[in-house]
Amino acid sequence: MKAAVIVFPGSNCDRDVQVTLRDVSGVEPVMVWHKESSLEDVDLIVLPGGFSYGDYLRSGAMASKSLVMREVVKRAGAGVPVLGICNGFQVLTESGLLPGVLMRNANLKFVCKDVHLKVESSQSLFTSAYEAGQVVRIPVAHHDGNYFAGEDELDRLEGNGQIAFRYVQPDGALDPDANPNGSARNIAGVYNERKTVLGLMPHPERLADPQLGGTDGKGMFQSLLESLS
Amino acid sequence: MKARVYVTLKNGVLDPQGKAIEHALSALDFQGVEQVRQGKLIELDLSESDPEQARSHVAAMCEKLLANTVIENYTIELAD
Amino acid sequence: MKARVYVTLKNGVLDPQGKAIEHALSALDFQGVEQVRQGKLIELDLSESDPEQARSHVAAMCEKLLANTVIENYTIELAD
Amino acid sequence: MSEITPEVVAEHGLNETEYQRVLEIMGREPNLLELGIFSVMWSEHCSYKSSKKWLKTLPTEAPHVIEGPGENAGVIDIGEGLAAVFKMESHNHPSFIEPYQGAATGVGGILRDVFTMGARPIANLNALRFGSPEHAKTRHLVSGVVAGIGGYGNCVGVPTVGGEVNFDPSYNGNILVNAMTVGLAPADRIFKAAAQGVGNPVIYVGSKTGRDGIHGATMASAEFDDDSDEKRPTVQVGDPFTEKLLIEACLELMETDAIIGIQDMGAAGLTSSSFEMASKGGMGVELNLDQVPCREDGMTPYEMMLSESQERMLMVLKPGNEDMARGIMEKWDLDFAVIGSLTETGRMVLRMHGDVVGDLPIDPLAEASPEYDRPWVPTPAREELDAKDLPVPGDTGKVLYQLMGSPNLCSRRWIWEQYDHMVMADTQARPGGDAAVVRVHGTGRALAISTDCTPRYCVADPARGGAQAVAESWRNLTAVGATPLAITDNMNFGNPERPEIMGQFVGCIEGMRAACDALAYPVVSGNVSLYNETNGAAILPTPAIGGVGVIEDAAKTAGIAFTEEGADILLIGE
Ligand SMILES: Nc1ncnc2c1ncn2[C@@H]1O[C@H](COP(=O)(O)OP(=O)(O)O)[C@@H](O)[C@H]1O
Repeated sequence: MKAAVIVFPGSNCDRDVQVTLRDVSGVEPVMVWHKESSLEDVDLIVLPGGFSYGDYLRSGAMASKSLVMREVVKRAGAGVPVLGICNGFQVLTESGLLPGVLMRNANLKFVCKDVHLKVESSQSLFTSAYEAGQVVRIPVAHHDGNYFAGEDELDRLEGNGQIAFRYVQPDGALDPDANPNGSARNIAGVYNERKTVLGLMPHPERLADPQLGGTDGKGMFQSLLESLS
Repeated sequence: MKARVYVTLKNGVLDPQGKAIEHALSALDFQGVEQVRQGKLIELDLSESDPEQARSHVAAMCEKLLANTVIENYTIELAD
Repeated sequence: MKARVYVTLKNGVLDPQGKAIEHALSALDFQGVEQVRQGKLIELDLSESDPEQARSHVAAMCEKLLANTVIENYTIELAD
Repeated sequence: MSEITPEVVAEHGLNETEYQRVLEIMGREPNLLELGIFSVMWSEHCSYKSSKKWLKTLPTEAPHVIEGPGENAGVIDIGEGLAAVFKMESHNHPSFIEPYQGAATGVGGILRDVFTMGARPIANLNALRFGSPEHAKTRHLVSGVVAGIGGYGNCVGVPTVGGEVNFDPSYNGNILVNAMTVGLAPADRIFKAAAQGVGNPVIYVGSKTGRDGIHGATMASAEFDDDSDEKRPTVQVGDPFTEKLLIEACLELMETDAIIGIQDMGAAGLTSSSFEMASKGGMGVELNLDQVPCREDGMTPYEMMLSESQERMLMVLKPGNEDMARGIMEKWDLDFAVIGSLTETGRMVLRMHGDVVGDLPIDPLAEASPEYDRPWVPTPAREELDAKDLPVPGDTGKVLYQLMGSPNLCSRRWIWEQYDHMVMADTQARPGGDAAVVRVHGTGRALAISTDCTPRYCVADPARGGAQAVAESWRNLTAVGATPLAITDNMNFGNPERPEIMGQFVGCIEGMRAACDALAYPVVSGNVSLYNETNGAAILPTPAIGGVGVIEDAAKTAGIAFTEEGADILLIGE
């Protein structure tokens, strides 16, 4: 599995995801600077976490206009899988590859902690190594993770199975206390219609190594490896 | 020529910042505040001096970057 | 009665957001943008209907919460 | 230029004796720019004039110490060819004025001290003191400071892995915000400040210079216009995004062979950075101020030299590398300017619009900075309390509950959850334990890091309090399985011109020295913050200690959580 990690000015989880991709797939990902206008042939494109352009104006907004994103949008259109983590998710919504927006957290505070997520379906490139309904523990670290979309849009996403993850209690209960940021319907991650593009706020790359206290995040990279090799 | 762009959230879009201000004001004992919405004010100094040109120029910037037209409206005001 | 509060950075205070927007606009090939400053626009719905009262009320909110007067200025506009 | 009256001198914080020395060194009356330069160079902050005598008594050596106090940060050998570079620094006053920006720029400043030396920052910590929780301003200050530390550290992508917070009424009008950064560098590639080589170019990189934080200046001169207040905010605003670019750009440039000396522009900006670089290399320097990238029009030489705008660096390059270096800076969208060159004159000559606007000797100014042996009185010993004489509380369960809920003991989770403490994916022990454990990427090792001080001990008995802070730091590191290696300190005290306060300072140093000696735990960097007083009431003496230790096998560490039912619980020690 050959992956490209896009590096924007202000990306800061680019190395973290590079390490995880390398560890899981054994293949060195290519790191692509945002000013590049072309991309080599890759099986997966990753938009990493961080604060591209300082999160100024709107998080992800300026990065979504960078040169390389034109190519990313084109590839996504051609079916190349794209994974956006945290700031990467914000870039994906700003570029129109995913519906909705990520607003400031409801309590206006940055939040960094482990949360529990329910994997809504195992029928995707990104989640095949998980069980449907499985609860996994993965950290979040963001200021703008409050997922918003109109009620109709949310119904449509649910109807299409485009909700990838929801914030839940450790026992799987779906309640407001499990929601770290005020997201609509506890949504932590969404797919595009074809389920080839995934954006999520939590950082699976941060719990993919037992020495760091957990490996629940590894499943996502293993799923991709199985699906794309 | 100067332009001021006001970017505001569309009706029905969640506004966590406005909500938080509303709460904070009432915690500070300011009464009679019924709703608060927070938007952005972006001031631009332009080399363009023709108002019509400037306006269409700034509108293009809004569409492309300054506002997210899925959730935001913008209005443009020109000065001098 | 509605009030609009404009909160802007004082002269000489660094505006990292404005600076980044300026860069991004020029990267998007928008020319002739000399300076960009970003501020806030806060819209309040007030139950108060007396303009004078409303203004002094909102000014108090600005001093206390809405603006950080160490680095920001504010102006108040009333409507209806 | 305006006249140098006794008032103008006083507004620049120089006393009569000091001004006499200025006249001797200059051989003439200084102009306002030159006076401003003396003023910042001889400020307590830059010259350590009250504390130097005592700081010199701290142990600073050990086989693993690569660089002790004197450079931008301390450097220790941590094995496998790597060095840990670290320092702690205060941003107390600015954080009281504007908590968010004050704390944020404090983090920015300490990060620069570390990456200036060629180290990639891998961990931030902080030591915070606030007034009583009931005090009207405390809530606002706490939330602003915590948000500011997070706002900056989270954005630059360096995890904030630990810290400490205390509340005491003595900090009501003088909060303490001490920030610490730890970085990693190859042990044989440490960058220093010394400028070398006549004719070599002096380079400015980073953000543009604005009228930020210009000291004493507002009142000092009639040439500032009426709205100077409005024009001269004393608060600097941080731009963590630019700092992140600056880190990456500097580290990229440091991989080449182009840099001779490099120094961040911290407090007193261009003045102290250029003086320090020239003085350390025994050089002279000529600066052409027309070349300084400015954010605003019409900036005067005085403003440029004294500005405290953030996210800027000064460097001396080997000749011929300018274009390559410019290319790297431009890739990261940073300003780059050749603003001068080194000379053999031993003087700093400042030019603008073709005129010489300032001309000062470097060494006399740097070396003749005042050093005081301030009078001090020992802190009177307090009566020892015998635990036996205290009443035994009836309901211990209730007491425990009270203790756990008290401001100084309750959980700090609400603070560290606002900090990204996991970015870089090497945080092995997150906040909440005795010390943070951060893996040394690419090795099997880890660093253990903690900040410690118990000010109420220090006020009761400065020497024992100082020793206790060092010992606690040592214990916190050993508790996670690390070998403690060295410390940085941040000495926060009241007005040193008062003998009782100076006595607290001397006492704490004495205790720290004793503990450092006993534990072979040297001090490799530090910072002093004095005059923390409001209306004659000083803060508790607060010598914050930042300790760093190494764990050779990161798989072998211990945490604080009980992990197994039925396991034995042991109590060791006295
Ligand atoms: N300001 C802070 N920032 C980050 N972490 C903090 C802060 N204050 C406390 N912590 C963390 O909370 C835990 C408890 O702190 P403290 O009570 O000071 O520890 P100690 O047991 O050393 O007295 C530590 O792990 C510490 O790193």
